Amino acid sequence: MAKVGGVMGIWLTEDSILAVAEKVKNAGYHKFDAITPYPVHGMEDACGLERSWIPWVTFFAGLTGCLFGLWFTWWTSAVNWPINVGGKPMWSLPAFVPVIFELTILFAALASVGALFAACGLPRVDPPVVDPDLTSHKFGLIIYESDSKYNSNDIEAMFKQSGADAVHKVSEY
Amino acid sequence: MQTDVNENSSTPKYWLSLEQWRNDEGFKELAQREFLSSPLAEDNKTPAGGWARREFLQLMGASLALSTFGCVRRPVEKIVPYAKRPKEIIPGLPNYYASTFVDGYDVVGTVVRTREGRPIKIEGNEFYPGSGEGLSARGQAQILSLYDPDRLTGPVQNLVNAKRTNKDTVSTNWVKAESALKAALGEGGVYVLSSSNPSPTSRSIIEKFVAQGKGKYFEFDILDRSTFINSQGRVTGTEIMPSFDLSAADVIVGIDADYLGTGVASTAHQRAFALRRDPGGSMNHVIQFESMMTLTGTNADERYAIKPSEQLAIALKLAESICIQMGVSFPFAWREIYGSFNDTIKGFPFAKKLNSIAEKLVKAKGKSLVITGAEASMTQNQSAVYDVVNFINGVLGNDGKTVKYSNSVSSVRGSVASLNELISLMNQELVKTLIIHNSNPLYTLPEASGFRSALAKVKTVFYTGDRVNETGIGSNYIIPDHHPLEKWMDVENISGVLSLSQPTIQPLYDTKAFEDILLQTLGSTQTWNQTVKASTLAKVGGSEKSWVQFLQKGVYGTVENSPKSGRSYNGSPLKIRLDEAADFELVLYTTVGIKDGTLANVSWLQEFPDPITKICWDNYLCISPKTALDSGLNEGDVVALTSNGITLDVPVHIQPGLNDRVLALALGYGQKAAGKVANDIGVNAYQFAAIEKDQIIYSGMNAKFKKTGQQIALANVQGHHSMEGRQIVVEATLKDILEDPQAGQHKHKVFSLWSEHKYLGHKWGMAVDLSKCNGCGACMIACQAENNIPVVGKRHVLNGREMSWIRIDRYYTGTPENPDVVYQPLMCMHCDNAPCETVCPVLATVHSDEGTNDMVYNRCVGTRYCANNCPYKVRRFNWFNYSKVSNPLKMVLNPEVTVRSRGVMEKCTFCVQRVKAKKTEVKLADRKLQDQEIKTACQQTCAAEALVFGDLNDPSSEVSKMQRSLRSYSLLEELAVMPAVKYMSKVRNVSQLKGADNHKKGGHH
Amino acid sequence: MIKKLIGAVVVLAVLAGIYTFFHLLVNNKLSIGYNKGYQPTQPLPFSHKLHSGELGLDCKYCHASAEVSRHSAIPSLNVCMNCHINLNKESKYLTQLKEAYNSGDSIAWVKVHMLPDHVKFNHAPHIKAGKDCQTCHGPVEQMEKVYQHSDLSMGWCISCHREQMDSAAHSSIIEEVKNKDQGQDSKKHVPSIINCSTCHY
Amino acid sequence: METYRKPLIVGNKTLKDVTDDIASLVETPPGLGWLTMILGSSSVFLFYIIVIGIIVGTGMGLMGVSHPVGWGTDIVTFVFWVGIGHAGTLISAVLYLFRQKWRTSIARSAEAMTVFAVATAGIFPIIHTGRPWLAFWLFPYPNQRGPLWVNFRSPLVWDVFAISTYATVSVTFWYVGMVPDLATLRDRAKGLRRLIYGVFSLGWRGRARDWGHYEMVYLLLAGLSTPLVLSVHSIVSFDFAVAQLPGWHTTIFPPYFVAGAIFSGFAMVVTLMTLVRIAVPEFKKYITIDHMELMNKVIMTTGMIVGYAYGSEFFIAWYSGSKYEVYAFVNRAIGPYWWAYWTMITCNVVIPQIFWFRWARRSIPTMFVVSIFVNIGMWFERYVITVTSLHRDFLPANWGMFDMTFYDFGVLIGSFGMFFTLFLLYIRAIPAIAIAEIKPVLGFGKGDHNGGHHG
Repeated sequence: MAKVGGVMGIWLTEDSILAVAEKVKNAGYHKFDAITPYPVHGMEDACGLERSWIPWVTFFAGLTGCLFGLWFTWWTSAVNWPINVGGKPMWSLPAFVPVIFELTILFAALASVGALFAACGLPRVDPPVVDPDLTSHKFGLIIYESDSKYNSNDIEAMFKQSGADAVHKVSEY
Repeated sequence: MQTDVNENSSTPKYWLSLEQWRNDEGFKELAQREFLSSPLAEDNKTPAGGWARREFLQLMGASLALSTFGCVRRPVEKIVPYAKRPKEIIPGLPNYYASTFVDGYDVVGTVVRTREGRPIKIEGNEFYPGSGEGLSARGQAQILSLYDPDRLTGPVQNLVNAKRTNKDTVSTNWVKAESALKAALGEGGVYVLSSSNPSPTSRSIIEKFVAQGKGKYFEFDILDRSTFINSQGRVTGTEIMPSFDLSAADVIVGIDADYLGTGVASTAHQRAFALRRDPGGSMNHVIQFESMMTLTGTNADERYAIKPSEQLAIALKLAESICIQMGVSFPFAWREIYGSFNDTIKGFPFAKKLNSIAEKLVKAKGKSLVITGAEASMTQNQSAVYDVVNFINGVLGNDGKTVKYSNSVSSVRGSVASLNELISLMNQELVKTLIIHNSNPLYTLPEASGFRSALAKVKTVFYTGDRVNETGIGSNYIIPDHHPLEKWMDVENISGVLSLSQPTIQPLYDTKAFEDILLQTLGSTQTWNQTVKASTLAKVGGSEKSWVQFLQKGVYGTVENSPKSGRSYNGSPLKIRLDEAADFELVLYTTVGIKDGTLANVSWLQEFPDPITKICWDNYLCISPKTALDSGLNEGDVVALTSNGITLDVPVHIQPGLNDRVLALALGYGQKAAGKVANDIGVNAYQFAAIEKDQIIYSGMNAKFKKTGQQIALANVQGHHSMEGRQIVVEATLKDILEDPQAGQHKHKVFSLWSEHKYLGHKWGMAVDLSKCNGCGACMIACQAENNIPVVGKRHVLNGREMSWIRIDRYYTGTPENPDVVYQPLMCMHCDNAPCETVCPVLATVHSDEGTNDMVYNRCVGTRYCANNCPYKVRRFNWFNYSKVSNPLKMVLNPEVTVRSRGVMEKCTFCVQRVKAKKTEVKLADRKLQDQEIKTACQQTCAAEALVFGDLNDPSSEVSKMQRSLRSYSLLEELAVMPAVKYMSKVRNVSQLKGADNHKKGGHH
Repeated sequence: MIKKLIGAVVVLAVLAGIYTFFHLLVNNKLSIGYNKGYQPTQPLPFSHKLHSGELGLDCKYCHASAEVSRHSAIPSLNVCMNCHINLNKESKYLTQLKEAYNSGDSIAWVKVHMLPDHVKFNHAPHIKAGKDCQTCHGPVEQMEKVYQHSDLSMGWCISCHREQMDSAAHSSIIEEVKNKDQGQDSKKHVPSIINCSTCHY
Repeated sequence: METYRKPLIVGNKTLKDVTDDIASLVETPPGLGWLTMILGSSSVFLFYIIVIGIIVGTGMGLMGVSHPVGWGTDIVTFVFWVGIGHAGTLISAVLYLFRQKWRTSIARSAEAMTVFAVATAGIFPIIHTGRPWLAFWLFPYPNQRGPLWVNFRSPLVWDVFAISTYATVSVTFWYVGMVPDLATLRDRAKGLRRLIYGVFSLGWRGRARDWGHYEMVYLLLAGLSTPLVLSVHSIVSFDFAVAQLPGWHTTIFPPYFVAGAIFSGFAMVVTLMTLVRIAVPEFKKYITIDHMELMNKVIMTTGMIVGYAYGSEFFIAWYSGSKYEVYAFVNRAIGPYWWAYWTMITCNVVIPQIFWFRWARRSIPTMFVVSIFVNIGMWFERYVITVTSLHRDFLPANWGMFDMTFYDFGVLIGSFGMFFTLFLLYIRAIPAIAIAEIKPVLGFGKGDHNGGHHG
């Protein structure tokens, strides 16, 4: 992806970052993001983010796993080489349920994590560091230059007056 | 068709390379350490020369060595074809040779199966009168003695000392040994001592030899039967060992007889006996008075635990009341003695029964039989007991009907008298040279007999044994005879019936037929082989054709069947010795497996659990539960046993059904120089025996014991001895069975949740008739021989790790004082709904479309889940690399059966290799498979014909018929595993079952 | 966008690759870790091309026991001598052969077709079923020096046995058997050739 | 649980304090205590490896297992560790779904314990086979044998799928939860450490959208793990329940095993947490006595569930009227292995009852001792089920006994060496408490809005 820079403000409390996010959203900005050391409750609303789409991946992956398990157990023990085991029917479905179940879970779980990586652009080799404490106890908010209303000075001013601890010009984040 | 397998010598390095290949699969030395307890632990030292010359190894060896290691590693393999292939040998196909197994007095016609010139299995010869296809455990095990690693590989000279106790031998050559013998012959005073020699030709040669050497030929058996023959002489005038026809007897009373287990012609007896244990036909009634629990006793309908000193009283009492009932006069000469027993007889717990037993005998006169003669009967008054018993048979008119003197057992020839004569001759130093053949007197004869000291006076002693055993140590030259399977021999066991044993392999080692040596020394031009042929040819009809027929059939002549009129019986005075009652009487007995100890170095027999006690790898002092309680002894406690002034430390085994005053100890153990397997196992009970002028005393000696405080763990293969009221062996009385064939069974309604699989074509199954099975255990060894089942050694047996694919469970019912015994052969049941298959993760055990439960060793990863889930626990696991067998033992392996490696499960396969072989044969011949054409190893060897294998899809097959019988039931039916093996209930010819209460408890499940 | 496309293509390609690999492997088109093509040097350069191909000797003349036994068996030297006793072509190999024969200590040939010991293969029924030696051993009559033609893997055996089970002949037997109660009166018996115990016991 | 408002984390920690406290354990050089512990445990681990080497090289015969007792220490200990491996996922997943905030302080370590316990357990099914080098045959992979697949009817194959799935998923779950913390460490670290943590934190940035997806996936994983964790021990119990052996063939096994697993798992967590609290005093602020008390409550409850299962087993055995079943259970209580049975009852049912008393629930020494007893008891539970059922089954003739050999004890003790070695290494390498998870609940119970309304 092309590198997109912007202006980032740093705040020290959860409440202020929430407030700022609200403010920025209401100010009509769209291309902005908050950076927090931990999931801040209510941040999605504040930034106006829609619900994650990953559950769909999970669902269909799970479905695939289930169907694969069903087909595989059936094909191996009833089609490819049917063998009389303990006088049981070739396709002893009840006995295959555990395997099918486990495959369902496995597919679903791995797919979800895969989706997460895709969604968050992970793994990333050289993540830009604006302030190392952003993963500890500071909160940041960045407005990207790709935003239609982007104007670094206005933004800096806005951040300042909303009590930013610091404001950085960022070449990329 | 003599096996002229020709001599190709191969490159020994080929073998070494193979060994190396086998050795490099990891941690071998650890494995070695693990095996120290196991007879298989020896490293693969190859005996000098010998086996390496056998061409079949060149052919089969590679595949044997490859074992069950998958397609992973591929060493370069060599194939060495024959230079000149003997026409009768086709690589991959077995050849069969008729032979004869001589085991004391149990002589059985056999057929030896060979592969590429290598004997791998012995089976009964169906043409042999009496025993037929049946073969005892010992007969099956004989094959392994051929490959015994401890056999001498050539003649040796012993640097004897004055006492003749020197162990150092130097190997010599035949020239030296024979020249020594020649010199001795010239010198005169040449005597020969051997056990009963059943070969007329051999006897004549020996006689000729000793005549030349101005000596004498003595025959003597340590398990002596001469006193019985003498008694026959006293009572009837003819000194013979009659043969008994059990199939003709409706009532059999045994007084310390073991005609099924270890007695004369026991294999034949088992067959005849089983014929009369079929509730369908007329079932015999069997009564047994015995002081040690024997195989016979456990199969009796009524069994009374007595002590040896009571035999005579019982015999006389029976004789007396029979005489009264038959209106015959009771011999006057006996009255006084009889009177002296009055109180004893009144004292019997079964005193009242004796009259009714006599009644039963009289009712069945002419079709009854009173029998005795086991070691337990050899008290100081044995001849008196024998006289009375013979007299009773006479009075009952059994003579010529159930007691046959027309076809007497002519192979019983040895006598105590001759032994004593020899000893006295030696003491007078008249014996310059003694040749000891086919016996081990220095081990068997107690010191008190004075044989050793007498032997010290003999100048040169030759010994024909195949190892440096006790006698070997005591002799100057050991000139090893061929193994019976390497040697020509004509055998006349039953007079008028001639059988032959022919070489099945070129002699493995530098041995020589004893008779050949004699002939050579005598300067005869004929070889032993020619002599045998010449002398036998005449008897079998003279022509070359008849000779070939004889070789093919293995038997010539028939058993006299027309009943002879009885001989005249007279009650000659009894010579008896009465001393005051001892508080314990010692009984020395022989076991089915070890018997006199001749095959003691065969590991199969050492690990063969005794049918009654189920203990292997030891002999032990049997004491009654009450005695144990009184003297505070537990199983395995070691006591110091004293009798005849000798004291030995033995562990005790608590034996239900033993008289409280009896101590019993097995003979044949405690050998010091028999070989790696047998050495120092148990104690030598022969030391307690007493050799008298004309009798050996094994029974009734005054004995006492003292607790030593030590403990010896006895390797018992059975965990528990009561059926806990479960329906395992269904028992019923004859009366009940005749009313309701299902008597004693509790049927369960079993159904399946899914549709069963269809079995087109064959569906193999088996039926086991528990009424016929007498528990002798021949099937176990047959299976071991057929299926390459390893021996694991005492330590592992103690851990429950014995490998037997078929085992015989023995349960006691009723009270410990006087229990009934039931036997149940248990092999894989090949269940249609096999629990083992369902749980195997890798499909290593699955069902074939012929209904068998296949076990694929090479697929098995060894989770042991199948064994856990098998309700019958018939699966065995290779805890270590048991299959790593040392040479030459390796040569006994059956190439048709995979040798299992470490870590895989194994079990009974219904001898699938035999099934496959027959099916191929049928296919190649474009014909249809007949019922009973395929026999499993266990079925084939079973003299009682209790096991029957066959096709369940064939309604006319024997097995289908048996399984349809209402008497048959499936074991643990309620589990709905649908076994392909079914049992037929055990029927006793009694009015009331001892274990009856158990079975009531065994009600509904 | 392009990246995504390439990514997708790569993924698909990989998946397809895996599938084909497994397909070939499972259907025995592909053999890994078997001795296929093994061509050891023999103590004497016996030429099947000459004897079988050019001179047209029948395989079973030397490998006689193949028809009756499990082993096709390397011929014993006296079989060679049947001809070579008279055929005295000058050759050091022939002299070696004769020495071996006269001394009686035979020749240690190197085994080419090796089955592990837990596989109980039996030549006789296969010959009886009308299989040519070439079906498994390949064009031996053209081999100067014999090599292993088939991979002799379990899958290889099974695939052929499966064909038999699916063959018309087999189903006709089944029919006959079904009609004639459990096949007891039927001349033929149902071949059970796809069991574990067919080869492993 | 949150009927009373008590702070989950005491000592008014600021966000920075939290980071520093937790990170310090990873960033400061190890103390003497840790060194001695790792030395001890790793030498036991080494011994373990040697013992396994000898067994695999020589044969299963070295161990006590025999005929009829085909399964012994290996399987017993396997089930034991798998059981322990359940508490972690349970705490992190199930309690997460139930919005139990108090889980945050212990979740990370509990999950770590799960992962290591499962790893330890995973060894046993392999080494208990006769030919471990062929154990891979249990996986249905395409092959040239026909192809020959596996028997999907066999509980052992179910095990293979269950255990491997469980291991994979719980590792993933654990790791995903770890990523933000690794990022934190990355940003605090310099040089090589920075590189390493950089790699493992996958370049996490913590943008709002990231957190959105992140929390969603975490929820999904929790949702998936919950049925998974229940299925796994049910399937392990099938190893026994599916067999027809009296004493194994029981429908009660799945719930009974799961309860047992939670029971033993929580006990092990208590053991470890008490140790961690001792080792790192600062953690007392995060893993408070309240946390411990809550866990003790769970232990007592599950302990009673297990006790109930023991009781109902006997009832059903009697009620079934099957003499084999009846015998199997009577034999457990008064047969040759009575001592094992009564050890189990004492440790699992009797001793935990002490937690009825508040002081006991809140006394560190008491709970430590009790948790140890519970672990012993749960090992014996599996011993009783496996050995006493096998040693006397249908046919009395092949009844037998099972005696542990040196090698049995070797693998048993050795497995603990492995487990503790891994756990100690984890303590020093990864934040033992989930930093990013604990921060939101910092103010919890202080009347502040965070989490307040999740009650």
